[in-house]
Amino acid sequence: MKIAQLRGLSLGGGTSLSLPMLLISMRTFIALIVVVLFFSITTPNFLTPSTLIILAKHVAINAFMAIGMTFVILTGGIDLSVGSIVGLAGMVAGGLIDVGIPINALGVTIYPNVVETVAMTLAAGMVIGGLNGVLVTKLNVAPFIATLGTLYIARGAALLISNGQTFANLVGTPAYGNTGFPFLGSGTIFGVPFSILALVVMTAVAGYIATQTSFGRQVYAVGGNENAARLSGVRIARIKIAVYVISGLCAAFAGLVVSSELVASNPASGESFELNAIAATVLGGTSLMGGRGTIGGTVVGAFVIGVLSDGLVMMGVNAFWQMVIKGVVIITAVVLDQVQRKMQRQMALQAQLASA
Amino acid sequence: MKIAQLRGLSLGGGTSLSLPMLLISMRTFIALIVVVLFFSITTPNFLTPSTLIILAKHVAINAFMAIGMTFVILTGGIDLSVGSIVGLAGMVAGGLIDVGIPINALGVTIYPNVVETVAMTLAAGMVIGGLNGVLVTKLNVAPFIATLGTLYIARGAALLISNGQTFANLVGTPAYGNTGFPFLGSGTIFGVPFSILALVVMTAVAGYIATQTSFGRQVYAVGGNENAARLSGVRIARIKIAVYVISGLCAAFAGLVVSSELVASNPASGESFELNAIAATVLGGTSLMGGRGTIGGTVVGAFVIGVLSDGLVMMGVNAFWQMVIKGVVIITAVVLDQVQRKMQRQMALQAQLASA
Amino acid sequence: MQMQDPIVLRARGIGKVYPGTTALTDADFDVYRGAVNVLVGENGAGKSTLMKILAGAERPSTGTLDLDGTPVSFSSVRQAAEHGISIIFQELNLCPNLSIAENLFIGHPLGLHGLKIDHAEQVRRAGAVLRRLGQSLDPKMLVGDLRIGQQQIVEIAKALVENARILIMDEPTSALSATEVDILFRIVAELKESGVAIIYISHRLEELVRIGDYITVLRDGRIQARAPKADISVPWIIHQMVGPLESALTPTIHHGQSVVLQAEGIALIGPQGSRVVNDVSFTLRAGEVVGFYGLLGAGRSELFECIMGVHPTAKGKITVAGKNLAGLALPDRIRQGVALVPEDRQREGLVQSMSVGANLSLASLWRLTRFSRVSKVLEKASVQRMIRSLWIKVSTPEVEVTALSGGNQQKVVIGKALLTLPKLLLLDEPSRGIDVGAKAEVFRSIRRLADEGLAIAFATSDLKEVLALSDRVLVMTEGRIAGEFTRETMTEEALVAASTPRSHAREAA
Amino acid sequence: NKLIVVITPSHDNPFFATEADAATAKAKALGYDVLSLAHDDDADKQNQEIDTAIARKAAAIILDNAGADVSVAAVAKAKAAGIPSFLIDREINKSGVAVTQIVSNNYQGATLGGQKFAEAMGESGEYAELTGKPSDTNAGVRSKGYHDVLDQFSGLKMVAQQSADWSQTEAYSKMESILQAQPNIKGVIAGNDTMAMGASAALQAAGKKSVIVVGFDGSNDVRDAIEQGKIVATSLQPAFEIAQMAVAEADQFLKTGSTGKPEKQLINCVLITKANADKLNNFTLSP
Ligand SMILES: Nc1ncnc2c1ncn2[C@@H]1O[C@H](COP(=O)(O)OP(=O)(O)OP(=O)(O)O)[C@@H](O)[C@H]1O
Ligand SMILES: Nc1ncnc2c1ncn2[C@@H]1O[C@H](COP(=O)(O)OP(=O)(O)OP(=O)(O)O)[C@@H](O)[C@H]1O
Ligand SMILES: [Mg+2]
Ligand SMILES: [Mg+2]
Repeated sequence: MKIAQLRGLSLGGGTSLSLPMLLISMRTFIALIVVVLFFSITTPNFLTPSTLIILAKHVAINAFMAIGMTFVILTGGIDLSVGSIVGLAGMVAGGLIDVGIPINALGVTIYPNVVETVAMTLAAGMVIGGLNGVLVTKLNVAPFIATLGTLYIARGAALLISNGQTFANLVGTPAYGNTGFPFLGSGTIFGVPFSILALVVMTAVAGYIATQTSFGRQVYAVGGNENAARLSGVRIARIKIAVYVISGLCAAFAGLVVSSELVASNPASGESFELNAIAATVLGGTSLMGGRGTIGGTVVGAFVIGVLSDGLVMMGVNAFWQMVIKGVVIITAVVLDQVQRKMQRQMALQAQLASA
Repeated sequence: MKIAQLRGLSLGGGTSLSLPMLLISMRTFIALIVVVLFFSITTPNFLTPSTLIILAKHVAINAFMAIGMTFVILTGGIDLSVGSIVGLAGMVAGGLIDVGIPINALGVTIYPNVVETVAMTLAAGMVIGGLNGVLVTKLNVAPFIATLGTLYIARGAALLISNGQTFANLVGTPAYGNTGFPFLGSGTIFGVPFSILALVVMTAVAGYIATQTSFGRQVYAVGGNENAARLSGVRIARIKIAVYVISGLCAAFAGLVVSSELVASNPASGESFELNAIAATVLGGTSLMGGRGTIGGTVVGAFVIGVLSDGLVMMGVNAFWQMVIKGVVIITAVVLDQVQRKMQRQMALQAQLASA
Repeated sequence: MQMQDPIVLRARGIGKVYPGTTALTDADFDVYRGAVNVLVGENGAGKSTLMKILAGAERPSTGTLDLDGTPVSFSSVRQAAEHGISIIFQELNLCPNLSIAENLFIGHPLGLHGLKIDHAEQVRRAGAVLRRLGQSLDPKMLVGDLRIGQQQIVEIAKALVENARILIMDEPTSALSATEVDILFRIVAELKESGVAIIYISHRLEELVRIGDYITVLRDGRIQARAPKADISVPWIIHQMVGPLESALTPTIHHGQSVVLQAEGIALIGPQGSRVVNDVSFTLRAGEVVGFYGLLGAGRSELFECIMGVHPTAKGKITVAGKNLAGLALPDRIRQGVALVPEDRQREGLVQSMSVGANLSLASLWRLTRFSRVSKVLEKASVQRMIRSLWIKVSTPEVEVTALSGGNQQKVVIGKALLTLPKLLLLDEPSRGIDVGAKAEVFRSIRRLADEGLAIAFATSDLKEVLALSDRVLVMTEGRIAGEFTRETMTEEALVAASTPRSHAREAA
Repeated sequence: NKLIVVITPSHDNPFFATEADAATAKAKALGYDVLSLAHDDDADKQNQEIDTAIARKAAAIILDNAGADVSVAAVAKAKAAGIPSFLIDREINKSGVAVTQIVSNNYQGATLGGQKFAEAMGESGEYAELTGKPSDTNAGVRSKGYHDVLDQFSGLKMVAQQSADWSQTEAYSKMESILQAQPNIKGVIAGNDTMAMGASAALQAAGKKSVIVVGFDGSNDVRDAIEQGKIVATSLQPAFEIAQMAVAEADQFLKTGSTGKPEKQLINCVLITKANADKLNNFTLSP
């Protein structure tokens, strides 16, 4: 069922069902299966439902960011600020729960309930994303630089919120009506962890947006040829601002889940998460040049990275080797992708030649 | 004298002397002067020769990497691995000095002298750079991903060399003839620190390469339009591999200077240095799209970042605010650049219109 | 009922300055309803600029637009489209990663408020408009997989689906075959019938007199002349554009000089597996100008690219001036005296971020380098010489190449090839988007170079051009050489007959 | 006024924030100007900050350094420039460069934590260890302290050892993965409190509330967790006290030319358990 779904979602690339595209996204999927098989054999307890659930939970956090990142990269941009937004979101949520909003004039403090807290936190992420978008479009700053700037700004802001302190024990106070925050990270619905359900829903929604809505197709158009898109009447600025807002939103959501799992929020959390999100997106077949890629592919990419790092931890591989292996796998996956694409093309040519 | 030199070097853009280009690179320079003036007034002891020398030494390390990065970015690539190469280079040099090269078969250990150590370390940096280049050209991996992979690989390798330990006290042993390593970081020639002289020399050489040689011209062409460059007989792969090798070389040199200053090498050193190098390059007016930029501009950009961070440290600004300010400055500098460029263009058009 | 104003759009006093250039000065332009309004002028005269202003892609520096009697100003193409103005740009503007259907509707996708695109309906309508243009393309094909001529058709289709009241066509036929041009003209006639105002730009003057109703001539950014078609003729247009013209070229015929190029059995498999170049053999002699005529997709570009060394997988033996090129990469072939002027100057010809001078010298840096330093003296001399000999309109060589008009940019690409001092010059559609004056200059240069002993091959889809310039014509069809004609045997009819593709079945039989 | 420069690792860890605040407060009380800087455990940045101290002509430097070996040259440079350094929390691998090195005895603290851990485990069972950033000296020292105690008990078996880079988030996800491979673990011993907090959160989420967790540092967060029974113990490094001692000795040194104390001063850690947790606040144990 999941395979079918991923296939369905990976048909974005601008065309409907085309065989090579299908094979390519299936290939990442095959790589995933190989990695899973490898760990199943080498590592005790790897292929158990509970391990896979934990794995999916770990993947989810990276996948949330990677899904947002996919939209940005599809337009040909990049978002380096997502890791910092994770940290900032945690601090916003933690602050709202532990400290509330003090209204000095009245001498009272307002404690928003969890739904409001979540909404405000997501809004904060969207504001940073919007800032990125405005910088990129209205002020014409290269995405790499604009989001590098907000990487520092958001991280600084996260640290300043609590002056570097951790907000601990985010369970809320029944008297203030703000309990329930840990649900995002450790709650379950019908036995399935909330964050996994959230991943499924987010994948489906994002996949729908990318392939079925006019916004989604315009995202691809902007990435494919911005000038052409503009001259075809696509409102470039609007589309670009939107993708950064989506990315900020997704990153803030990831930050909420991280804080909720830890039942605490640390301003340093999320450091260098952006690299994992970008890696997942690219492993999933999205081109950094923009215009090509799918949400389904990105989620598969996130799984490859997640399976790898969890599997290595479970095998007890030394941290230094883990780093080397991660680098090698990122490169190999992309190289294989290139090589197989080429081979496929050549095989097709051979076949055609033979039949001619 | 320095201004004149920077002007001379900043005329790269593929063309000789053109007024707008000159003004733009002068503008970054003016920004630099403003920042320096600000700190001179607010911070005691800022504008003293000794502080400025220290400042230049700090800038030099970032500038070494940024100069190599400029070549890469001019071709439209990016090199995320430079920070890891700094760490790796330090460990290679440290290992050669402290441990030597044990030849197990003979039961002896060879201790290269400092010049050989430096050469081997630079070679190691060039090998990583070459790996980047081959991945990008021969295996067709996007530069961001290829160098993200080598970021992990080189860092993992740096950690594995000593199993995470620091190589201490890199003064060498007179009996082994391998003393003298600290000179790179703290030696002086005619009273000028070696690393500052190295910066001047590297700037001049790199500027010459970029503007005067056929290699430099081809770098700009590849970045400007790779297809057209290929059809004009530019060997794209060769040029691209060369720029990554240069970048690896420059980063390894930065790593040597860092280790030499500390008289010790730590495998974690250089973490996230790549962001500073990229920021300096872009502040200096190099376009991330490739094809536009100058070495002189990059060095000025490195100075802006260096003056800012040193100045803020001297003023005692809180580390969290420093982060925010750094983000704001990076963005503001680029935004101002854009805005002023636009204004300039409009003014020129107005004038033209009036005269017509 | 009130009499309808025959003029739907009035542009008054339009001026446009770009840094360093004044593209338009005080131009007045009237667009008539239900008529083909032709705009003609030399390269760089300002035609495209005026059209971009009408279509909202550029803002005028001065002047006003008046649509149906109300003043309007557009800040985007989208706004202009909302007023019923659409445009086919001179340079292709398509998203290669999207399908034909998606490209046609990307600005205004069909479906429920953008929440659910009706892909099926888009494909259906795209198919319909493609059929109307005489194409059997699958609307689900990616635009990036199409040839440039097919892309131009998509570009036209895109403008047609918008149902505009004013349709601007900026050189829509530059990559189209004669049949395709005929179909386009039939559609233009239909649109005219239904009251659409058409603005038409082309350098093919026969086309203009064939379909134009009102002719406007632009010269150096100013309106030079205006007239209804009935009152004028081709010589009048040329006169208004460039002033009196020198006598046409009369090719001198060359025989029996030394062989420069010997090509045997060149073959190339295209990305889609077909034999794009299929066992092509021919020779070129010094001083000879050989035209390669054929329809779109006949494989001429790929043949030239094989000779240049662009495709490492190409088969066959190529000898230039007695030297076997086997195993030589493109840069080495340049040094052996092969030079190519590619078809698409934006994508393959120019480095947009560099100056005119740097572009000109780019392919000959190896000649201009002394001790790995580019000699400023040598470079400047070469560049100046080329600017003079090709009459490139530029104040100094330091100007960025993008600031030139299309035709002058094309001359830069040709100049770049000539600076490599080639023995063999391959020109792929050298006159694409070049005005009469520039064309004559380029052709004169080609003849002169041939007289100096170069062997020249040029590809073109323009019959007149191939007849005027060639000593010999090779006609290509479906990757093969389908016929060879000398000056004695080359006639329009013969060339057209040879270039018509035979069906695959008959070929196999 | 004379200037004292306080350099510590990043203040996003409450331990170092406390250290910096304590030193700053004490120095201000003694009439000094203070410049408080953070080096984020980056030796190069620390080196540049010491340059800054030299440029600002500081009277003294209070330093919690970025590495026992990589900091030697920087401290020596300060000394050469006539600025005395007073090291806190962590030592450097060279004597005679700093005036004093007042360090918490990481090894002793780790043995305390190890003993408490062994005791709580009932001297038998499987356990996991989360170590700090591998390139950091203290990560090794603490791990060694733990093992010198734990390896003596044949019943105790370490089934997983992973670095979580001192980070709460990483400790959480590594803990979750370790739990999958090793579902029988009875205890987790962590190289610092943030990792202990992360591990504890993962254990709580997995419903393994009886797993024994031991940390290191003595932060308020862990104090609260100890009081709630989620964490068993931590070793308090008296950061506040050490920082203030260093400033007092610096003051003494600047006024008299001598501190009257030996260079190396080891301050022992104190084990914090449920018994004394209520007396802990901001790395200070009230009597
Ligand atoms: N973006 C631009 N920047 C600077 N100058 C420009 C720009 N676009 C056009 N120009 C200049 O404006 C003038 C008119 O150019 P335009 O493209 O309108 O000519 P055209 O009549 O369409 O020529 P062609 O037949 O070659 O297409 C030229 O001199 C050209 O150099
Ligand atoms: N990028 C491409 N992808 C797939 N097929 C291509 C591509 N480019 C060319 N072809 C195929 O190669 C064949 C020859 O095309 P080509 O453009 O060389 O023809 P041509 O004779 O040069 O025509 P033109 O007049 O357009 O220059 C066509 O059948 C076309 O389908
Ligand atoms: Mg034009
Ligand atoms: Mg062609």
